[in-house]
Amino acid sequence: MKKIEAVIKPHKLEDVKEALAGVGVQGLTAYEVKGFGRQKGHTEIYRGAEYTVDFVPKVKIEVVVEDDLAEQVEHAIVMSARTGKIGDGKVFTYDCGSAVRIRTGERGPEAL
Amino acid sequence: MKKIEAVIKPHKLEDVKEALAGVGVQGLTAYEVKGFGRQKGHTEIYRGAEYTVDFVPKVKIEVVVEDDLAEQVEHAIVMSARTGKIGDGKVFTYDCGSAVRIRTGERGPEAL
Amino acid sequence: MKKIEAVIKPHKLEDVKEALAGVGVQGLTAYEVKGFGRQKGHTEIYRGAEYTVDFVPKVKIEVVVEDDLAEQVEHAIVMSARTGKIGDGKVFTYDCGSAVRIRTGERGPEAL
Amino acid sequence: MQINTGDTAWMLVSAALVLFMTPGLAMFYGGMVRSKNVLATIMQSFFAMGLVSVLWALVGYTLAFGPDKAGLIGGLQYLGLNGVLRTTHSLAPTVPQSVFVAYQGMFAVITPALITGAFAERMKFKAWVLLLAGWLLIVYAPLAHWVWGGGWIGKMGALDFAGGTVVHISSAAAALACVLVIGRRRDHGTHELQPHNLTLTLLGTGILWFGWFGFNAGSAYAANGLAGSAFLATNLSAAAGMLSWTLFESWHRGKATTLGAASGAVAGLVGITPAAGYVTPLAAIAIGLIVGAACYGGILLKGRFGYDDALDVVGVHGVGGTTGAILTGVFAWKAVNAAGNNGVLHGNPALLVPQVVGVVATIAFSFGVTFVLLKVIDAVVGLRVDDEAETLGLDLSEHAETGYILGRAS
Amino acid sequence: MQINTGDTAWMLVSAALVLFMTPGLAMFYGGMVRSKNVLATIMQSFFAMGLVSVLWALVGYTLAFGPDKAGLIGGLQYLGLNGVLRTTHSLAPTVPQSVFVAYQGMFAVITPALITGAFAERMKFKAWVLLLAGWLLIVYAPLAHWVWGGGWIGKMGALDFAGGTVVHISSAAAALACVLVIGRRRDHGTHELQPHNLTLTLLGTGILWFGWFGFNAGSAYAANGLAGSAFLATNLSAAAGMLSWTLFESWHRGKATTLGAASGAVAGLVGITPAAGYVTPLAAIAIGLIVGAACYGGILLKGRFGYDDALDVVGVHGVGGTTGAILTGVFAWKAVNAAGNNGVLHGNPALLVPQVVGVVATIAFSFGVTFVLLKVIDAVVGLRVDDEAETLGLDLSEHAETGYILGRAS
Amino acid sequence: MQINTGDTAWMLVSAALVLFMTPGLAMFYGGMVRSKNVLATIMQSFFAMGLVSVLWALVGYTLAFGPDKAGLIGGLQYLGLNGVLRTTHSLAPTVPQSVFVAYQGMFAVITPALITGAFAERMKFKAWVLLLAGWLLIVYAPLAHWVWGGGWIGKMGALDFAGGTVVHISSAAAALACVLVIGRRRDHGTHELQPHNLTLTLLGTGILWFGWFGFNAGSAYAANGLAGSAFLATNLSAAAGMLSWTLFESWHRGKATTLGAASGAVAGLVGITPAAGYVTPLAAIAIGLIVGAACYGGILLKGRFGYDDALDVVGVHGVGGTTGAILTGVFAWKAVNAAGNNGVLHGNPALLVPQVVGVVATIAFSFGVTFVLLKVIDAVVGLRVDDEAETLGLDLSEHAETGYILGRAS
Ligand SMILES: Nc1ncnc2c1ncn2[C@@H]1O[C@H](COP(=O)(O)OP(=O)(O)O)[C@@H](O)[C@H]1O
Ligand SMILES: Nc1ncnc2c1ncn2[C@@H]1O[C@H](COP(=O)(O)OP(=O)(O)O)[C@@H](O)[C@H]1O
Ligand SMILES: Nc1ncnc2c1ncn2[C@@H]1O[C@H](COP(=O)(O)OP(=O)(O)O)[C@@H](O)[C@H]1O
Repeated sequence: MKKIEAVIKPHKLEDVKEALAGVGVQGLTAYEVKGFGRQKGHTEIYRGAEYTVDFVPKVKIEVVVEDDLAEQVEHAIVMSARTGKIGDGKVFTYDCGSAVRIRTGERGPEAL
Repeated sequence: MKKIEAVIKPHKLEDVKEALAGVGVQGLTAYEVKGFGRQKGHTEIYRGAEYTVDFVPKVKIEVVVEDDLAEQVEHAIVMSARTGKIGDGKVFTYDCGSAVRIRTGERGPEAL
Repeated sequence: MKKIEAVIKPHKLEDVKEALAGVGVQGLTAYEVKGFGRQKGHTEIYRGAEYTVDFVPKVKIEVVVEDDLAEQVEHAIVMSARTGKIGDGKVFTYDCGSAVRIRTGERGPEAL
Repeated sequence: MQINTGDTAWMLVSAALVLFMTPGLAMFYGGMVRSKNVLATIMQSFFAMGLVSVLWALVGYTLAFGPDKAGLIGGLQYLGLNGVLRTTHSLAPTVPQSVFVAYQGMFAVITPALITGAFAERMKFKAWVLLLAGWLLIVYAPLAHWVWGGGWIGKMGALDFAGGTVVHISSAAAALACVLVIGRRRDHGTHELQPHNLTLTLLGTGILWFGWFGFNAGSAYAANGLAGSAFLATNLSAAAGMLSWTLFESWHRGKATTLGAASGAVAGLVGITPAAGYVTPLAAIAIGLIVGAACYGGILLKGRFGYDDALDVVGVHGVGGTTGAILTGVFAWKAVNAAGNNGVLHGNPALLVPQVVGVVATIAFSFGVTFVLLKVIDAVVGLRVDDEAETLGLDLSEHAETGYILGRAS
Repeated sequence: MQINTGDTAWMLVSAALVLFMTPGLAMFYGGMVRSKNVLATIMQSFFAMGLVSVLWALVGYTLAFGPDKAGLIGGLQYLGLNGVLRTTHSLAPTVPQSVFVAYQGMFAVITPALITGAFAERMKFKAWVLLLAGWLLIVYAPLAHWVWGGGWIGKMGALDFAGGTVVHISSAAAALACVLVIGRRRDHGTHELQPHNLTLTLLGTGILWFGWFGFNAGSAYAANGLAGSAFLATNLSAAAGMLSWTLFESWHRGKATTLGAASGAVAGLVGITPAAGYVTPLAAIAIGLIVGAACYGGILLKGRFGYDDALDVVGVHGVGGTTGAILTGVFAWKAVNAAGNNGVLHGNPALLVPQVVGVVATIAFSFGVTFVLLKVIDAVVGLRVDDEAETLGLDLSEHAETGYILGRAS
Repeated sequence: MQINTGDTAWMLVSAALVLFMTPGLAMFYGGMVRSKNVLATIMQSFFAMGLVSVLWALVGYTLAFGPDKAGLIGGLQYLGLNGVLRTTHSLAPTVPQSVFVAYQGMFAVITPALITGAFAERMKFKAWVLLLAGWLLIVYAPLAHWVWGGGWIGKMGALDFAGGTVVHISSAAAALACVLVIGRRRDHGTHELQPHNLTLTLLGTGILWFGWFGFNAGSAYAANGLAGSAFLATNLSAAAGMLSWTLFESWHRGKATTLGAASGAVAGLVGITPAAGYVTPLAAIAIGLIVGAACYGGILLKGRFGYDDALDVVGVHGVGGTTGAILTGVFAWKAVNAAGNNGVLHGNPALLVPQVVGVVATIAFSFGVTFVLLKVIDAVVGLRVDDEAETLGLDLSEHAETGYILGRAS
């Protein structure tokens, strides 16, 4: 199995979720993160002083899938998360050794 | 070493932590995530309108252990996190190439 | 490519970010987590009762880099996150199979 | 007449209470938007406390309450509050005019602030500042004059105890114009735009309810039985509004929500505003029940039209204010307030005429002028932030601030 | 007697202040539960503002303050608030009866709301609505009559200036019944049930303290020296309660907590409630110190019994109310209030008799009736949500809402 | 003179309003620190409500308002509030002295609480408790006596309507001493120390503005035209301060921030405090505009000096209080208040002399005594928490509590 992790713009989560459902993904996990990268952060102003905030809000999603599906998933994320502006984020792929569904104890692709 | 990641029901974190301590795990990392899966989300109501919320609150835990311990850890999580109802979550296992304890610089299983 | 994950003291995030920039890292992702480990938690008091809180606030950072850079990155994190007190955290390294930049579709080290 | 210390004490307090409603409204609205817009939303109300207070002193007050000119506008006698310190105003003959000025000024502050719920999460701050100033002087001050200051609506015999037309209907009509001109939020229809912090909204509701006693019972301009009856009516209508809304909601959706309870209470408060000093306690309960139901229906209609009145200014203040104004014509009773009139239920259906005329005139006037104002402002500075700013959130894009930083990494 | 505008102004404000206490209580309680129950907890208090206000007008007021029937209940003269608009009530002869009705109604709102702290995080909303209505009419209205409305406790000579028995002891006894009948939270003993937002609790404390001036000093029914002395006593006892609680806490646990400071202040406010108009400032400080310590002891005892009085209604309102009622019998002084009595310290130990009888009767009556009410409601609709709903949190399961959505993914 | 119920009603309310300002301040300050210090920050203000209230009753009041001794201090006649219940005080001849005591006590509570903004996020709670007690008795009570209680500054002819010197300048001078003695936060200069919850700060601003009507208009000690004019001036200066600050900010940084709007309003409120009862509405607007600009300049200067006055006590209360005191000498007009004086603009530049002397004396006295107090406390218990505690946050290290637990894992 493969684990695909993507860091995306928060506002794109809905779209990505739908795109993934479109390619047959049945489950995923998401959380809010802060990203540092080429997309520079922003300036905030408090009582006349400027504060530089380097981290921008991002959402990270994780989805574990069978090997065959990996490429499609990657592609679906890239397509649905793209705005074309800097900071759109990244998709990373890793090997996943095993998966278990807690409720049933099913293992491997069955568990996904 | 192996990294075991589990997505569980938030309410089960205490139990899982204790079960892991029971099999000799000395450290773990946890955070709140939102899960999308077979367990459907819920409906919220604001001013007469229904909102469908697909994501449900979950907790993710990560624990890196020596290879031998991996199976036991997986088992302990499955057992302690199970309620038998849909949405109990998953346990995934990955390879971990190296570990360092920041405080001492110890490496490998020593660092855990 | 390698993915380096580190669990650090929240207060050290600034320092670590700067140290990583120092070794040429251009992007990273960070989020708040709760850690359980040798550093014991603390006691809170509500209406005369003591509550034991086992989890302590930590920040986790993730950075994917080319293989050559991995060791340097690991070292930079260890050095910049160290206070010498218990609970300084860990650095874990994993293999990363692929990376894509969403904006451009670039793949591999180019995408980082 | 001589200054009465008890009346003055009550009016000082009432003025303070009405001022407090604006931060209350800011919290009420602020909790309902997404977290990335919370500060901008609060700011829209807060800024009214600044800008309107000053404009009111300089010119607004005299336009509204200066000597009547042809039933249309007040004369400039009180320009810059000239001469208010050692006199009284005929509407509140036992309190210093300074207190009357302050009290009325608080109404002028909160009325435009009510509009902001309609265009939440997308309007430029600069555009709002311009609209605020223009609307105060061109819409609010004349309307206040027409109804209370000796103008034609009051003279016609329309009853509006504490601002059903002047405050609620006028702001709702303006809100409708805003919704039409500014358009929907980018994410309207595609994202679930849930309230981000209902504790804030509920706190705001508590403050509004509390402050509304100053708003309505203060409109007696004295600490007397009339104030007492308006106070009681206000509380009962708020309560009945809450019951009514949550009941309908339970039937319709199977749950009574906290936002429903809050919305119903506010609806009840809006509905009783024109009637507070003219009706019995039981009539106040009836008004609350009817208005709660009407407003619940009103917000459901919004979905039909596809409008994006983000925080339901039209559904609550428009529907509630209009229903309340009509019901005033139904339930008003001279036995409660001899200075009022009898309504339909007390044998005088004719009262409905000025009530309806007042409502229609207010809607037409406020909608029309607001529409023109918006078009002008749009041409000059633009009404809406650009898409990127809207996605980023107005807190950062318009004010360079962040609402909540709850993490520990600092 | 003639309406006095100063007294009326003060009573209007006092009524508004007491109303404001209920949202304050909602925030106070809401901050102490887990985030998944914050709205449900707030809602339990807010809904009292709706339901009780209306029931009070329809029938509660006349049961409590209508013409006395055999020392047990008020007659139906004021059913539907018939005739209150142009009269006064003998307890507040210089203010319009409408104001007295409103003021007393606010007490009727907050008293049952106090109970909700006991069964937080597990009760069905529907069950609460039924309990609320039943409790108001069967427990609260008679009790208010017995103590203030001309009933037997008042006639017996028991002193209760602003509601030690009527408000605090009665709600605490009902809370105890709830705790016993409803049982512990699923997670009690297995999870650390920490307060989720103490800023809300502290804000609530501030609002409660502020509003309590209306509660206690308003109970003078006039803007006079008695109101002044009750005001001063209230502030001092709250202050001394805070000092006392945090001091004991520092000895016992090594830290002064903010929740301790808040709890001590509330304890002091509860303790001074029956005494406020009968004691000197120094006695008020003594009462605050004693009550703060007693309540700190009270909440420690809870652990011993294994009860799950979630937010310590018994420990704070029960222990504090009882201690305060007894201490009123100790510190009361005719030199402060000629209409009161002398207590133990001023040569009249006999005052303790009615004080104790009042306390015992209140506890027995409220506990007993509440117990029966709970059993009936349990049989009809069930008191508790099911386990799944309790784990999910009442905000979602009972109200289909979420308290906080602070993330940016929307 | 006889008790006047209207005046008494207003003063009861004013006392309650000023009490409410302290929780308001706690929220205002609490929102500006990092989330790990929110409770500790709130606690510093709350504890003043406890400790100061009691100390005020025991000895503070009589030192401030007891019979004058040589222009320096009050005599001990009112020790333990002996005899205040059935008398009046000459400064408020128509209200019960109990009310005057309570009202003045609320000023004594908030003044030291203002200081806490300077040393936020690093001071030991125990050290604060000692400073609080010492400062109240050694700095505040004498100062209140000098200015209002019959002491030398008042006799000299300095005008300070509601506490420009006594409250704002004195706390700011103490704040400066704290900043110098305690030093900068560990993270000052290395981390971005952003406010963690501006909704709390804005709510606090709303409460402060609301309460300030009691503060300033209550300082008329009656419900009369003077109260009205002070009320109006207060509102206008707050409003103008907001406009002025946000305008300068927009020029300087390109954005109007919500914290800027809040800060400007508070600056305007501070600035009008000494002047409120002596100036026209237009002068109040001028004062707000000037003070808003001056304070904006003041906080910019802080950066230059490298001081860590965390929440800008010096920049807002010091600069604002001083500017306001001087401007009182410019705009005061006998036509507004015959008991006042004429200022520069009304032909009497001489008024500037006592105004300036009052300011300088207050700064010197408060700064000096505070400095010594701090050194003593540092020697006895230490002023600062250790580095680890500072990093962990004061909520946990000093109070064993956590501000927010918003996750679902409980
Ligand atoms: N090397 C990396 N490792 C982990 N996360 C990264 C890395 N580089 C970037 N990111 C994440 O991707 C986000 C977007 O990257 P950025 O460089 O800003 O823009 P782009 O994706 O358009 O190149 C960052 O905010 C960060 O969260
Ligand atoms: N393929 C997946 N990849 C990553 N996380 C998943 C995946 N499938 C499910 N999850 C996570 O597991 C949680 C539980 O899954 P769900 O399908 O709802 O129930 P069950 O675990 O009983 O099969 C989800 O909420 C989600 O967080
Ligand atoms: N085996 C592990 N797997 C994952 N995370 C761990 C593991 N052990 C420790 N951690 C994380 O590292 C943090 C620090 O570990 P701890 O044992 O407290 O101190 P130290 O790093 O000094 O050994 C923990 O709070 C936890 O977040």
